[in-house]
Amino acid sequence: MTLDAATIDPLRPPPRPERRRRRVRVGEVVAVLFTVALVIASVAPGLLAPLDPTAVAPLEAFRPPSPSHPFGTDESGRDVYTRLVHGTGASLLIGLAATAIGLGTALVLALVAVFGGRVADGIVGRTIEVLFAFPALLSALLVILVLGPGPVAATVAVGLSTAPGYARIIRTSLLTVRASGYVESARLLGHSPARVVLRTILPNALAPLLALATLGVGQAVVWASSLSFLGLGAQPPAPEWGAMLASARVYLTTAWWLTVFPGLLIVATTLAATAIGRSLDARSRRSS
Amino acid sequence: MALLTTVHGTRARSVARWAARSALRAAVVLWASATLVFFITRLVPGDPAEAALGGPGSQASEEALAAVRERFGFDQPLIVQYGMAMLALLRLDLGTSYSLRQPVAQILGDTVPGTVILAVLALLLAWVLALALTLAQSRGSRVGAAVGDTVEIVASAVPHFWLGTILIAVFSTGLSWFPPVSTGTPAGLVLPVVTLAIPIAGFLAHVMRGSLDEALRSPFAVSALARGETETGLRSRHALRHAALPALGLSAWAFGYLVGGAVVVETIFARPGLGRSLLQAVTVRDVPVVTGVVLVSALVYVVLTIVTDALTRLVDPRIATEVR
Amino acid sequence: ACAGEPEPAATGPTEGGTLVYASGDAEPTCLDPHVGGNYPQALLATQFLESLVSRDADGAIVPWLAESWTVSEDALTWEFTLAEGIEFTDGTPFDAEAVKANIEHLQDPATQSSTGYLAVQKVESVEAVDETTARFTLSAPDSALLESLSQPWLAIESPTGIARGMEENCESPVGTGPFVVDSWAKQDRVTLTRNDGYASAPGDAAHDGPAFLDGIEWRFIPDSASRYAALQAGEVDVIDNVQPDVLVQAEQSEDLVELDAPRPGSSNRIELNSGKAPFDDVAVREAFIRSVNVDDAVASLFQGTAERSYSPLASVEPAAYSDDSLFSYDIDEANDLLDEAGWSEKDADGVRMKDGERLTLTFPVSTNQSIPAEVSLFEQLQAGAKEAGFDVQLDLLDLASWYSALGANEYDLVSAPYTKVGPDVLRILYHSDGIVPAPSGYFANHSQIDDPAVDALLDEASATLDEADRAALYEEAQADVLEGYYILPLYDQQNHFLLSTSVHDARALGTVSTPSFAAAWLS
Amino acid sequence: MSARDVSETSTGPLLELDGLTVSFGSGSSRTTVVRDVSFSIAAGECVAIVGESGSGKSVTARSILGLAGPGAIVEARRLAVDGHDVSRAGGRELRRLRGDVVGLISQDALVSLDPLRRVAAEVGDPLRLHRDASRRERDGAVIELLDRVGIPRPEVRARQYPHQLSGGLRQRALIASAIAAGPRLLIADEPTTALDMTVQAGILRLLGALRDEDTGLLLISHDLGVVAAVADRVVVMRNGSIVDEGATAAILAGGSHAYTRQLVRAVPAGVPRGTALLSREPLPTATTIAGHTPAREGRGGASLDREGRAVLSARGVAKTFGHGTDATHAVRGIDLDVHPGETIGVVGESGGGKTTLGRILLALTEPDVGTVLLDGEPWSGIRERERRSRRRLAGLVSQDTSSSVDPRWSVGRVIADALPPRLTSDERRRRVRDALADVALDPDLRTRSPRTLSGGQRQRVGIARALAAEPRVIVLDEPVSALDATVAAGVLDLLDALQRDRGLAYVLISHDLSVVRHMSDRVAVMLDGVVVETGPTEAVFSSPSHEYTRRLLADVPVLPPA
Ligand SMILES: Nc1ncnc2c1ncn2[C@@H]1O[C@H](COP(=O)(O)OP(=O)(O)OP(=O)(O)O)[C@@H](O)[C@H]1O
Ligand SMILES: Nc1ncnc2c1ncn2[C@@H]1O[C@H](COP(=O)(O)OP(=O)(O)OP(=O)(O)O)[C@@H](O)[C@H]1O
Ligand SMILES: [Mg+2]
Ligand SMILES: [Mg+2]
Repeated sequence: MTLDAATIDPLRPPPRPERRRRRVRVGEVVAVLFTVALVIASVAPGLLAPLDPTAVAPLEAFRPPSPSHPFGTDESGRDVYTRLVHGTGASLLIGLAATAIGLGTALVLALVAVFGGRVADGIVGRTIEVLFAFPALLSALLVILVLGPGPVAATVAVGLSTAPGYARIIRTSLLTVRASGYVESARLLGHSPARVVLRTILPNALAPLLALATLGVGQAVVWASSLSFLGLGAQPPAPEWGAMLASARVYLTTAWWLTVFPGLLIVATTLAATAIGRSLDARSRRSS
Repeated sequence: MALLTTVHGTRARSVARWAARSALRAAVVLWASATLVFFITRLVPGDPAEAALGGPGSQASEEALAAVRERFGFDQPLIVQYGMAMLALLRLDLGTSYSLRQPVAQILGDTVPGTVILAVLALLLAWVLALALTLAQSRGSRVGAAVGDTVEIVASAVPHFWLGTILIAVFSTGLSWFPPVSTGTPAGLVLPVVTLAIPIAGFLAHVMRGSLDEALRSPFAVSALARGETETGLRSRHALRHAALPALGLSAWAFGYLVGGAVVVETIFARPGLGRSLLQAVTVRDVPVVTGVVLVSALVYVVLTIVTDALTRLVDPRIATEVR
Repeated sequence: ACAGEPEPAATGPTEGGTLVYASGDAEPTCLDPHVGGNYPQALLATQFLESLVSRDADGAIVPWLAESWTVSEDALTWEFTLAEGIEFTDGTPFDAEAVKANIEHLQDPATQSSTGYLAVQKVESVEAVDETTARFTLSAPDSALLESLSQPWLAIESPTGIARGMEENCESPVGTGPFVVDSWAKQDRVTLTRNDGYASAPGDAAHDGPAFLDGIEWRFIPDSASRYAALQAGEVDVIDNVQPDVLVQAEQSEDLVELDAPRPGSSNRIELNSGKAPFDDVAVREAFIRSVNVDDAVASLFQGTAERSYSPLASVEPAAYSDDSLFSYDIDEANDLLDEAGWSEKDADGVRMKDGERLTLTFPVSTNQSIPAEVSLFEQLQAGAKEAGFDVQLDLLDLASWYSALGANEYDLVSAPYTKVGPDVLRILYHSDGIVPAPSGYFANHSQIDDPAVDALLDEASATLDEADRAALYEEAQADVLEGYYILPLYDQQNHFLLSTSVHDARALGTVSTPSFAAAWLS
Repeated sequence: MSARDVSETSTGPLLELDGLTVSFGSGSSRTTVVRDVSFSIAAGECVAIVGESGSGKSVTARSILGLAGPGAIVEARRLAVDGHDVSRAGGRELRRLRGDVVGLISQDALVSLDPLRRVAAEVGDPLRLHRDASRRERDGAVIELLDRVGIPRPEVRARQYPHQLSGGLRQRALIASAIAAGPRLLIADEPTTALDMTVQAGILRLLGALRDEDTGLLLISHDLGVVAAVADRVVVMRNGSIVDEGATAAILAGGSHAYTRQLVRAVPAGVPRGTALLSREPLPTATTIAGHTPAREGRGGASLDREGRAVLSARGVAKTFGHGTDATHAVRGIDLDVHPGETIGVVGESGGGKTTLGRILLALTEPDVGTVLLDGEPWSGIRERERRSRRRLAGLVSQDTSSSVDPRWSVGRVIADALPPRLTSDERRRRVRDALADVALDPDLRTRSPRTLSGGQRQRVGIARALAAEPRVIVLDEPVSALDATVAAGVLDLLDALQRDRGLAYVLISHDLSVVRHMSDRVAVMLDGVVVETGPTEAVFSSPSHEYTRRLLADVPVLPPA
């Protein structure tokens, strides 16, 4: 009796290959679209909002949302929508730069810890703890003490204060990857340590971080806005979400739209970043 | 592993070793923080002697400046100043505030309790809220998860200053339930604590829900259900502890975040506290106060790390009996 | 509710109760106004310290702790006759020795006085002729002496209290006022209790004798929204530093009364640094002033709560001189002026250029001194000036950085109001002596006006005791300052208080417009 | 035990299953994983389900408890336990059935106990939930239960946490928990995987005893030997459906379906060395490769070239982990020579040091004492830098197929990474294709990500990578224990063929004695870090000299001769 070849071929792929089309989630699509809009707003804000974000019209001040001013006008009669769009770049830059500073510092710390031997690991471990002991806003104030207030100080401060968290995660991730079977396989092939680190360890260890970083961007914007509230953040009249939110707070009872729209935008950005971060995370998880 | 035979001896020994290691770690972190702050504050632009006399707004004379330099040792080499600063710290001498003309220790003594009470209550409330949020979500429901996600992210993305204002508008001005500013009574604590707690609750819930989901999906959950365990029992007896572990690990960090948030909350609710002292000190470059506040917050962090570590060891037997 | 002085209540005053005052000003670091000397200290000191003289609502000097005074022919000797039978709240008698001790305290560098120190610079010595006669000997005539002495920063404290040393005296200065400092919980409140032996109300007071209130809780609530919420919730009875939008809103409220008490001294104005390019050119200064539409900005941001000023001095100063013709908004004129001044090219951003230099103006703003509406106003002016080709760089700075920026002459525009009783503030602000910074870098002549004519007018005014002559001289000096386009006046130094309607008979003193609760009562 | 709430009046079968269909997902992504499955189990009967991985065995079993999984859609004409209709039961009733009437031993035994709770709590839970037993009563019962499942020192174990127990102990604790409330039906899903033979034998005895006490038993196993030992009837599943069913003996004899025969045939037990498992054709004799003398003639490794130089040789290697009282002597003093073209099988108890020995041979672990030579040159005790150029001579194929390849790389890149350096890209591409062809994989797979491959395909990629480096010797650490029998057979055939083709030397580590017997020329039996017995495979298996080897062989469940 001959066997049905298809039935017994041990090389047949699994019954449900994981590569089946993933169901597209509405949330993810919205998040991606929103992000695209953010990118456009950062690169070419004029496309979405042709008006001048700093042009004042004192007699038009405090207009509630209307067709001509969808998000209303602020205390100087400036169009809130236009300012939000034009503020995207600066706000995201703060978020991205802070996250980059945090991640960069963290990466250096973690690499030294993991590949620098026991002593280095101990030192870095303590360094991370010390950085942890300087909570975000405190270290922000400390940086401001040295650099003086302003967006640069705020960005550096927020960035540095996120570093220890990232460093811990990267370190664990590096350790896991270093101990993994595929790194051992690479070593067994006689590859040089540098090649193994660059081609195998880093890409795998950093993948889950991407997801985290997207979350960090939104958080950084929020923190920077707290500094603006304390009078230590961005400089006028450049529109920046955090600064807009902070300065609008004064008019909360008389002009709700001034706070609501920047607030919504920050939250929406964080949500979109989280959604994208999640799905990247899920992808990198699925792959490991 | 050799665990099977030496469990009892290992446990006691590992507790002792843990305690010793924690103490050493705490000392190192404190010393390093002090050193870091010392050198950072030396980077502050401007003449420290002038700052000591109240900054450029004061009209300090040359003689006064010279006297101050002499007194604080600003004319000594940096390393000598560092040595002096560390010796002073060992004597628990934090120096005198430039702007308030008071010993820093006294200022901290006045303000730390308020902030610690605020932060501790906020942390507790955050835990309660996070646990409630976590437990409320129904298992495996995608809509539920999405709603949970949104609530948590929105909660963790609202700036304190904004939340505080909204809470005041609703619960003080609108409903007159709580006073809008601190009154020294428990009622006056409610809004500040809630303001501080909500963002961190969102964050903790986010972390907890992730690990709760993982716990509920894990094989031991299936075997618990297969024994006839109820959904509630599964959560309370099994999954919750797993969910709490990572959040517990984050609590020391969260406390730091709360102390930072206190800067804003104390300003809004007019509460005396560490945060406001710090903000004030930074605006006038009052280095001794800044140093003091940072050291206190480092100390609090260190203590809390040890506490959460100990709690983690209580909850997670895998760590307590770990052999290295 | 209506603005201005609260209406007198129909029923008579009732005794008792504690008034809660919420201050949005910075918390003083020392309650003794001799030390340093800023407005927050004055606010508090008004409640427990008293000066030799006061000023009434019309700007006339009235007796207070001094019942009368005479001045010698050469204007170098002043003799004050002091009120009798007054004691400081620590039991120390108020007498000429006390006055002498106070002036010496102000002049002692160790006190670190700045406001008071400047005000008594011309006082050479004080002599206690007898118990009730204090004789001041001056080095030069000082027509502003009485005005200076009326200020809370020169209030008379108990010499015994001063002798306790700075640390203790900062915590609880001792005076003769209607209230006594009981305790000071830092960052929270100062508790004041009634001085039951009070009997030294100023000449213009309606009520003499101890206060009706049992005491005052003086709270520090830095956040303006919370402060207003606290007032609405009835947690506090009085708030200061009220924001314009809140004022407008409060007008609708039946439960709130406004007390508008603009501060004396300078008006709120933007000073143009004439000490360096580009504002060393009067045409550029005029162009800047012409290019900004202050009226619209004030209207939109202050919503009718502030009136436009065209004077270097506050409207409460009788000597204030205005000239609105100089400040009309005229962008074409501004452009022409700049073209003529050689700033004719424009770069890609529309900023004017001259010899490769951009027409950039640095404008450091202290977030501690300017309320949000004012910062917004600066932003609007910034936008207006941009039309004319000015690139105004607003720098929001904390106080220390702001002082450093000024000290380093790194500014073209600055706004720094100065509160002082009387027109003599002009000398501090516009005399060329004020350009040279103190060792610490502090100086008051931010416009860096270095005009011998102005100097001469100010010096002469300072030596002229005749009110009319003095006023004429000051008027001329003001005209010079205005016509030189050194400053852009905005409005009076805003000083709005909101009071719950249960507070009666609170008033602002005619000196530095600090509120006094000596006659206030709660219903 | 105590009286049951569930009446014992029902006389029908304990489990009735008719037309069970289970699917997951909804809409277009809906997949049916169990299709129209029907069988029944009577009290005291043991039914086994066999079939390849993913065929729906576990889902079927869990459906009986209403625990098919989140999002599962379960349909059945009848699904009843002890007369209670599960498909219609409400939450409360279902919970009463779970643990009380039906006990479940889940497949992932190592992680099926809550790591944060004490063993006693986990084992005693059914008593708390169904018997209202007090704490004291439970503690007593737990110790009895632990004793019953053969856990030594039950008082100590009860107080410990799961991570303090070895895999075998954990497996037994899980069984104790499943039988705590005395269920009438016990479902055992792969209860003996990851256990060594001795422990496995104990568990099979226990299951047999339960069955004899009238408990119905549903056994799921991929190991036909285990099935033969306890099952009365066997159900063969494939792709979610039952393809064959019958008495154990009949099924093991080949059943009535081609797939059943395929399954039975894949078992290496009794298949002599040099015979392909799947086709049962003799493999060609080894050819001469690159100057290597063929190591053997004929089959069974009768004549080994012992004179030729060993490609790997270990002399007195020992390795201790930890120190003081915590020290583990993983390997203590082992001599071993591996000659070109031969396979050395390494068997022994779990934790006996097999993997450690393999790692020492690969110079991944440095021995504390002793030396290893590769091709006569020093291999241990030198710096990694000096080893690097010769690393490619010794390769590894490990059990964990998915974690040993970079998840971010394509199959092609994984293999190319192992090729000798400095090849032109054309040459490189050609060699990748060849390598895939050598292991009988479609060259089109090179663009795929390894994680989208089946287990068997992945293991072949692992082998292709090991070969691409052109090694002389490969250490195979449990190369097929993660694969189901048919797939494993394919991999074993391939390894055998490649050895013959290229004169490779293998060190084969496995706990599956039939695999070792089928593949090896010589075996080494390890116990506690020492080789207690070594010799030609057939000699050791037919006349073991060491007590431990004899015990090991006695515990192997044997299939009745086909
Ligand atoms: N919760 C679930 N959601 C979606 N698919 C599932 C779920 N549980 C199982 N499956 C799928 O159902 C199929 C059958 O799985 P099952 O676990 O029953 O296989 P099995 O025969 O037990 O295999 P193994 O021998 O590997 O244990 C598999 O394709 C699996 O991917
Ligand atoms: N890195 C290590 N650190 C500490 N102990 C180790 C380490 N590696 C192995 N051991 C210990 O050495 C002993 C031998 O382990 P090894 O993995 O070689 O056993 P094995 O024979 O392969 O077992 P199994 O059949 O379960 O795979 C075990 O007790 C193990 O716990
Ligand atoms: Mg299964
Ligand atoms: Mg092993």
